[in-house]
Amino acid sequence: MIDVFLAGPDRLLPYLLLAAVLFSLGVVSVASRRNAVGYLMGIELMLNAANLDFVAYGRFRGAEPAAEAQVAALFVIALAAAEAAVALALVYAVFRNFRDVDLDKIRTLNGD
Amino acid sequence: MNHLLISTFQAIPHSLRGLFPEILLATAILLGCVLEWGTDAAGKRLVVWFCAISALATLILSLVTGAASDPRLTGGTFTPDSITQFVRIFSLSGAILALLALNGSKAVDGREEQGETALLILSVALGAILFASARHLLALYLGLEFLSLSGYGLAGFRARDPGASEAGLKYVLYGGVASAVALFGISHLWGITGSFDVGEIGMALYSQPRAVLVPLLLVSVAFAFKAGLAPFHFWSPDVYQGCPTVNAGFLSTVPKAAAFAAFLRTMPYLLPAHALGIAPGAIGGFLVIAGMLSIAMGSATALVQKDAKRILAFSSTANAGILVLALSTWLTRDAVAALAFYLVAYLVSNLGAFLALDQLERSAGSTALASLAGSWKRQPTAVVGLSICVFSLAGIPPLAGFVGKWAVLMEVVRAGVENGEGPLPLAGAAVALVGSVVLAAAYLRILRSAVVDAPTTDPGKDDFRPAFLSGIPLLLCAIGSLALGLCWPLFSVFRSRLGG
Amino acid sequence: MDPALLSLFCLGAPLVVAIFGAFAWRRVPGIDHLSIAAQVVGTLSALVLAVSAHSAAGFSLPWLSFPGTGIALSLGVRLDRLSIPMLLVVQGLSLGVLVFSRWYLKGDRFYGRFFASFSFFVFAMTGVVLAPGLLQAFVCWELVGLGSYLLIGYWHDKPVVSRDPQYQADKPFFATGVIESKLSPSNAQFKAFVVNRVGDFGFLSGLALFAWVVSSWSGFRGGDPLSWDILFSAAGAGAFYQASFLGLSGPGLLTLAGLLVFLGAMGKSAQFPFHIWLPDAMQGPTTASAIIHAATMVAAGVFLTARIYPVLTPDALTTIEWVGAFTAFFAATIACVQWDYKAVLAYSTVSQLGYMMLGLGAGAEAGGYGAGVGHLFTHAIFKCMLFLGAAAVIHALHGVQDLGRMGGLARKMPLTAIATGIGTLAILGVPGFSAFWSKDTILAAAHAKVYIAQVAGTGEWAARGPWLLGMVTAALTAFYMGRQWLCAFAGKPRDMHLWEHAHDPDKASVVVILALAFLSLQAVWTGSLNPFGSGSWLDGVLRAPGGGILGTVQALPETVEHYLHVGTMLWALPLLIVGFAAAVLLYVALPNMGYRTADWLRRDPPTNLVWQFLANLWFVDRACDLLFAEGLGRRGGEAVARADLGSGPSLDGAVDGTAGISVGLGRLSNLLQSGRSQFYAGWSLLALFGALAIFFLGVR
Amino acid sequence: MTDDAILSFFIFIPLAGAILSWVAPDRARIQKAISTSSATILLVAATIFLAWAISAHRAGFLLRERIPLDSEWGISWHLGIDGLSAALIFLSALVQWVASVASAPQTRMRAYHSLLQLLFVGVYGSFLALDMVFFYVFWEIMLVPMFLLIAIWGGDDRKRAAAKFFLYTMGGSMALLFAIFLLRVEIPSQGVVVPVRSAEVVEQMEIGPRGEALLYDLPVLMIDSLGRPTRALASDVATGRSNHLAVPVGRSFDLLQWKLLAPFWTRRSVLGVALAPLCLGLFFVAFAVKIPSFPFHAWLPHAHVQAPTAISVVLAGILLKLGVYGLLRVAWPLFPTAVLANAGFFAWIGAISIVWGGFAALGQKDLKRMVAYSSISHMGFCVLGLASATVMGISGAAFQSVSHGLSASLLFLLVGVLYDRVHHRRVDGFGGLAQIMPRFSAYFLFAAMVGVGLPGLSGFVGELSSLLGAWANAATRVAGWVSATGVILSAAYLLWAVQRILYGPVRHPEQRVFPDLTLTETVTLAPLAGLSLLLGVWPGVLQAALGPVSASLASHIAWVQGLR
Repeated sequence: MIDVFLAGPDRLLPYLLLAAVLFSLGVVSVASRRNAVGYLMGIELMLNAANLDFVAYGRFRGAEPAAEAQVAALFVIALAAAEAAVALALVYAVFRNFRDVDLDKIRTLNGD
Repeated sequence: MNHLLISTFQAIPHSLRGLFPEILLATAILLGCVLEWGTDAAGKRLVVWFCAISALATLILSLVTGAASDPRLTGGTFTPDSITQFVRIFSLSGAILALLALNGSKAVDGREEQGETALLILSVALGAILFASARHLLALYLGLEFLSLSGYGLAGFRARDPGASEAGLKYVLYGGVASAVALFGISHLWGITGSFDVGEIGMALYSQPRAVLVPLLLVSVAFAFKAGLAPFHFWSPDVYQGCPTVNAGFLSTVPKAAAFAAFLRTMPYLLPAHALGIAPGAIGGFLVIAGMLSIAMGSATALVQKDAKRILAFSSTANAGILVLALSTWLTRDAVAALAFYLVAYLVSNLGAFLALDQLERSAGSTALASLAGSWKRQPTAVVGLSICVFSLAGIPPLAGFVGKWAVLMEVVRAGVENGEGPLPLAGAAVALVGSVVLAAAYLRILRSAVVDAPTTDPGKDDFRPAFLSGIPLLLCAIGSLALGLCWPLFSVFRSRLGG
Repeated sequence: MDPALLSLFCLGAPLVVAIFGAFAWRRVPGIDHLSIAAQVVGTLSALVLAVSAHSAAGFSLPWLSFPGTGIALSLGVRLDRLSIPMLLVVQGLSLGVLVFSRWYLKGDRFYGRFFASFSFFVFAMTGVVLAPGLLQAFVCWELVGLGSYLLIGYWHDKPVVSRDPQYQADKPFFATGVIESKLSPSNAQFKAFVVNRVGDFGFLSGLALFAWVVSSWSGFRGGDPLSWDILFSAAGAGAFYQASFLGLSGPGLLTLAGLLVFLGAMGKSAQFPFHIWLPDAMQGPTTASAIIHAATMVAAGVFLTARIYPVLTPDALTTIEWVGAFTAFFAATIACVQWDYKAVLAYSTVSQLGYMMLGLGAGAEAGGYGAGVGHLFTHAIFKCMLFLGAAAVIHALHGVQDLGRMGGLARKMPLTAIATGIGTLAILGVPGFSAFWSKDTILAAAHAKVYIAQVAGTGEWAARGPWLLGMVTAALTAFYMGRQWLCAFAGKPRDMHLWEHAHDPDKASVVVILALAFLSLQAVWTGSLNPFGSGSWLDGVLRAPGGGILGTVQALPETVEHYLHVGTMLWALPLLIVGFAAAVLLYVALPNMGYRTADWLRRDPPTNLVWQFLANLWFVDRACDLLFAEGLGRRGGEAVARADLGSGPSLDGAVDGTAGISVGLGRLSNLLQSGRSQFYAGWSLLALFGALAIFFLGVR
Repeated sequence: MTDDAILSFFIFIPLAGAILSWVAPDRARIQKAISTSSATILLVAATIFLAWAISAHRAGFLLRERIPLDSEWGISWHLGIDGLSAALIFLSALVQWVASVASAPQTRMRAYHSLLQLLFVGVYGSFLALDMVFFYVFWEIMLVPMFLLIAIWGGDDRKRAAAKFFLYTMGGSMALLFAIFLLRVEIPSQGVVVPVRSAEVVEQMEIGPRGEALLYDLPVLMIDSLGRPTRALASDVATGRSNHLAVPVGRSFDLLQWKLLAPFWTRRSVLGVALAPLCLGLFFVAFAVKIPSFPFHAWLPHAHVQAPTAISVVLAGILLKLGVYGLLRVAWPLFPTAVLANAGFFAWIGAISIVWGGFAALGQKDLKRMVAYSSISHMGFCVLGLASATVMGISGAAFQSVSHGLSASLLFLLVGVLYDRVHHRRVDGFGGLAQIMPRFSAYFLFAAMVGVGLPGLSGFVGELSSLLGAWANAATRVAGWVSATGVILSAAYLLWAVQRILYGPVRHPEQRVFPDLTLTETVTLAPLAGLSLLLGVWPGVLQAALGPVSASLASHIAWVQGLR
């Protein structure tokens, strides 16, 4: 059935692509940023990519699914906020101990 | 109004019975927060006791209410079936053990942190239950976040301890990525199938396996992260090493159990796909390979660690791998029971090992192998407990770990021979057996320093006296890992409760 | 009284003494009397048996049985015309030696232990003699080994002779070939045991081979497959045609089996190249040598060969004959250049044992069986006596064994001189003395084999070789034995100081020697005073046994027999005279004319190399030491030990290496644990996308 | 089958002893009293059982007890004792007694003695267990105490040695476990009806309430000419009216029922690989590590050299025997065809162990290590005998196990005696001890002669029987011949050591002050020596217990081979 959404004048595909790009950006920044906050931003990007998916899919599935999708999106936003709060708190704690948020410096725990 | 909310509202009165334990637990947590906020350092002890008692009460209550008849209460966001029941009992008893071990533990040298730790432990338990009991993907995600967030806290909120804070940060960063990936998968699943319900997704798996399998894989990342499966295990050694030992023990058992319970819930819905021969190699084989990878990486890496907690961390990865092998058998009746039994055995043995290490840490200063030398002279009883639990982990009869390993691996071999899965499961079993030898070598290094080596520092028994209660959970764990190994009939209980 | 039960006295009496002595030899003084008493009992019962028992008797008790197979290995007693005389010889000589030892070892630090181990030794040997089957033969065979081990190592606390000042002072001026740095009583006992074990490896294999063939034989009806009766009847009934091993079947397989057992006999009877243990064994007390090298241990090999005669194929016999002939010659050549009194006797023993094997190997038709067994008896007696005489001489000279320092002892110890002289004449084979009868029979048998070969027209030269060797050896024997007696007793004393204090042993010992000397007269054996008369009252004993693959042996016609005997005599006597004359010339005449014979021997270039070669024992001992003791034993052992657990490349190391693989993998995957969060995420996501790619490509 | 739990006492007495030692005060005398007395009780019981086995003189089980535990898996607490296990249990009890008398730990006596008794829980269990689960459980139980006993009370390099022992054995156990799984899941859920050897039924039959014949608690069926099964009555079997007997075997871990399945295993294959050779190989690896046979022996020298004397005695006296017992009880009965097909291979393994071990022993400088290698060499005869699968070979292997248990214990005790005096074990560090310690020297020479295989001592009987067996089987004949060189090698290395240590002049004058054997040492040595003399002079007494079992196994093997 998904093909239906891919056909026609107003199509789903671009939204999905956009979301995918967002997600990949998130992935790249997560895997490359040495700054803890930057890392967190990457996570946020990935979450928002998911949200975009939800909304876009909902938009193409009709009214009731759309509502469900928006509920889900709100859900996610809330959870993301909570997560960000905890994460930032921990970043702060780390900063207090290490005077730094550079992930390359915060590696007293490692395999060797 | 969308049907989700409607059905939920309709369902609530019926479902309340099934939800009583969770409600009680949640209330207890809230009350505990108030209490903790209100009292001074001395009163924090009360919070711990309050938490322990309420956990016990919840446990009893859940035993009374038992598994509800209708698994589709609350629109599937919450299914209080036998699996949920198992997770309730599992995580609550884990919580009780951890809470008992809390007073006098090195985790709370500053007394005022006791209360918060206790509350966080309770909320991790609650999160585990929610995570394991959902068959609705959003509820699942909610549970996952609940579990993770309190876990992050438990790992890292001891702000003054650099190790703990680093552990917390690593945990949250890694967990965030995992959950985000999972969510991305969920979004696509919903988009493709138009439903959050695992069952319907399972149905959709026939019609368009390829389109559904990929997001499923993304979702499974969350499980893998929680279960500490390779290659999503990198966080665990650092986190366990960094955070307080008791918390580490708790984090290494309860979330893992929750993750596998969630696996147990989802697997059957994918089962028909396997039965219809759609992509069987893809799912079953993938699981076996994942398991073998975890076993290989976990056991081999454990061999070269210098810190007891790190060894246990990698061993937990290897154990998770064995459990994944159990999943790959497509959950024959015995496989479910075996998996559950293995989890319980792992709870008592692993938590016990961590508790013992916590005791030793107090006189040894750290859990580095070097500093554990001569512990037998300082804390003989704790060392005996440690040995029992570690040998149980190594799968030496007649201890719990042995029965678990026996049950699981026999099901795996059976799958290889009977279910016509081909050579892969047999290879998996072989790898598991070899891995357990390698793992045993790693465990021996812990025992060698704790049981055999002569003390490097002061020969005499040092003046440390553990608080009266703090020894009890360790004792319980040791007894548990002995009893589970000796009482074979116990296994048939698992079989009858979780079978089918 | 039942002869079988009577024979148990011969076994039991010494055993009781041995067991008692093993615990009490330190504390109980009377152990020597006890053992002599036991020996008297043994000898008397043996005598009674010899006189009374005319038919084969015996019994056997199951010792180890294997249910379901019918195999029940058994021990017991077997009395027949071979074992009874041998029993008498063993018991009698043991008695004599014990009596002699009381004088010889008086006041020795281990006095009691000698009698205990001696009794054990006699018990073991008696067991071999009475064995009803191959199993008991092997069992007691090994016990004999233990007994000799204890006797040879009697002075176990002595150092190696290179560090023994006494030995260095007394040793002959001319080096003998022994490796002094390795010669000591304890080394000798070890060497004797291990060398014998090499032979026993063959014995054991042959035993197992026999057991397999017989028990898998269709005619096997249960019982002990190794008992003589079943074994011989099976072999006779062609059991060996039903089995095959290494492509051998029938006679070939039987030959293999026989030769395997003969390997054991070679070990005990010191046949080349197993002879190396015997000269070293001279480290034991001389009286011990008297029993080990005369009547018991070394005789056991010949006895066993005679025992299994019915299963020895012609090929096997030919091999045995050659081995014996060469051993006889080889040892005789060495004996010619020895200056140690006991060493000469040792090599003469080896040589005589070679004679016996040569005789046995000649085959039944040629009368070889009787010849070998007869010489076994006569030799036992006069060799025992010669050793006792040696003991007397050595005791008289305070331990000096160097012929070069003796001479003229006849005047100081006449009785010993007479007895030893009789023994020497006997071993020379002078008419009128026992060996003239037995040794000439051997040579005649060898000659007869040649004759038979000629008649059959096959392998004449193969048969002629041993006969020639035997003849030459006869001359050499005359030379070295004459030389020994002349150097010791005749001529002028070379060392006045020693000579002054020399004296005959005490009465009892002298009686023993003289009695044995008397028994070395030919008349005792043939029963007629005519030395050249054929036949003897022992003929009944010496007739070849029937049964086995022999069936019934038909001896050669009388005329042929007579012709062969006379022919042998006409060859042997001149050779004997030549040899003895050479001895007289070299060691009495020339020295009296002022020549130091041995110097002359050594200085003279042409003979020098020969002398070196012989004096170094043909370099056999050194070669064996180099190859086996040092090479295979020490080096080989160390090599394997290294290969197993060494610091270098070893089995253990290989195992550790495989274990190291997992450690290496651990190190490798531990590199991922760099502690950098972004790397952690990166690795995981990389793996994830890898899995995704596989899915896209893989799932259809 | 009897339900009274007499046999369980063999497991519970040492267990109780272990617990008692753990709670008792940490004083040497008390601890030794506890473990010695528990060993004494067991020794008495074991002697009674052995006497029973000897007098009974039959292949069947004297006593079995079975308590079903898990019907789904088919696990039951199933113990049984026959001639073989009786003999080995007697040996174990004797060695336990000797070990507890001989052991004198300097530290942590509580732990030491309770671990020692815990170890023997595993030993007796493995010798008695007739259920593969419990066989494996007891097999593994031995691991931990042994590891700790070596690692804590051992020599300088003890930790490495202990770890080596642990990992080697555990590796073997994993192979064992895998084979057990494979076999268990191969049994179809509806079970199979397999033919049985009527002789075995006669040997082992029990009579049910209604006079029907039961074999290992399974009903015996008579197959008539039309292939119709009917319940067989004991009388039918006894009269031998029907020789077409069969037994329905269901899913279980029961060892005896698995033995009945031997014809079934030969037919099966898993993923295209024939099941019997595969599992036989896995079993052999597991047991060869314990024996230890040639490629798997590298742990032994380390463990022996590092372990304290009493523990070396236990290790050589008992633990090595478990490997042979495992082959005899588990591997051989289950896969006769595979055994016969690979007889040559196994025989060569034995032969190589004998020669290799012998030469390695010849090259040792350390006395204890020399004895360790001699163990490898001597145990090779067990493998050789078993490989031949003949009555002689099998009973020889069993006999050799017992006799080596005695001789090795003797030698290790004697080495311990020396070590207590000088605290080193270098062969060249002694000389002329015969003048200083005559009684010690007598015992040492005696023990060496047992090892050399001197007739009249127990060592000879085992080697002779194994060799006779090897020669009786065409496949193992040449290997048997090669193995006979063992008699040369053993004489060489043992008597060489004897000569260097006991004889010659005293090399180290300071050793002149050595006391001769103490009372304790004599008490531990004398019974072992006496027993090996008795068994050498009168092997029939032990053969009465071992022979029937071996004969039954041999005919079982031949019968299954005949079915193909």
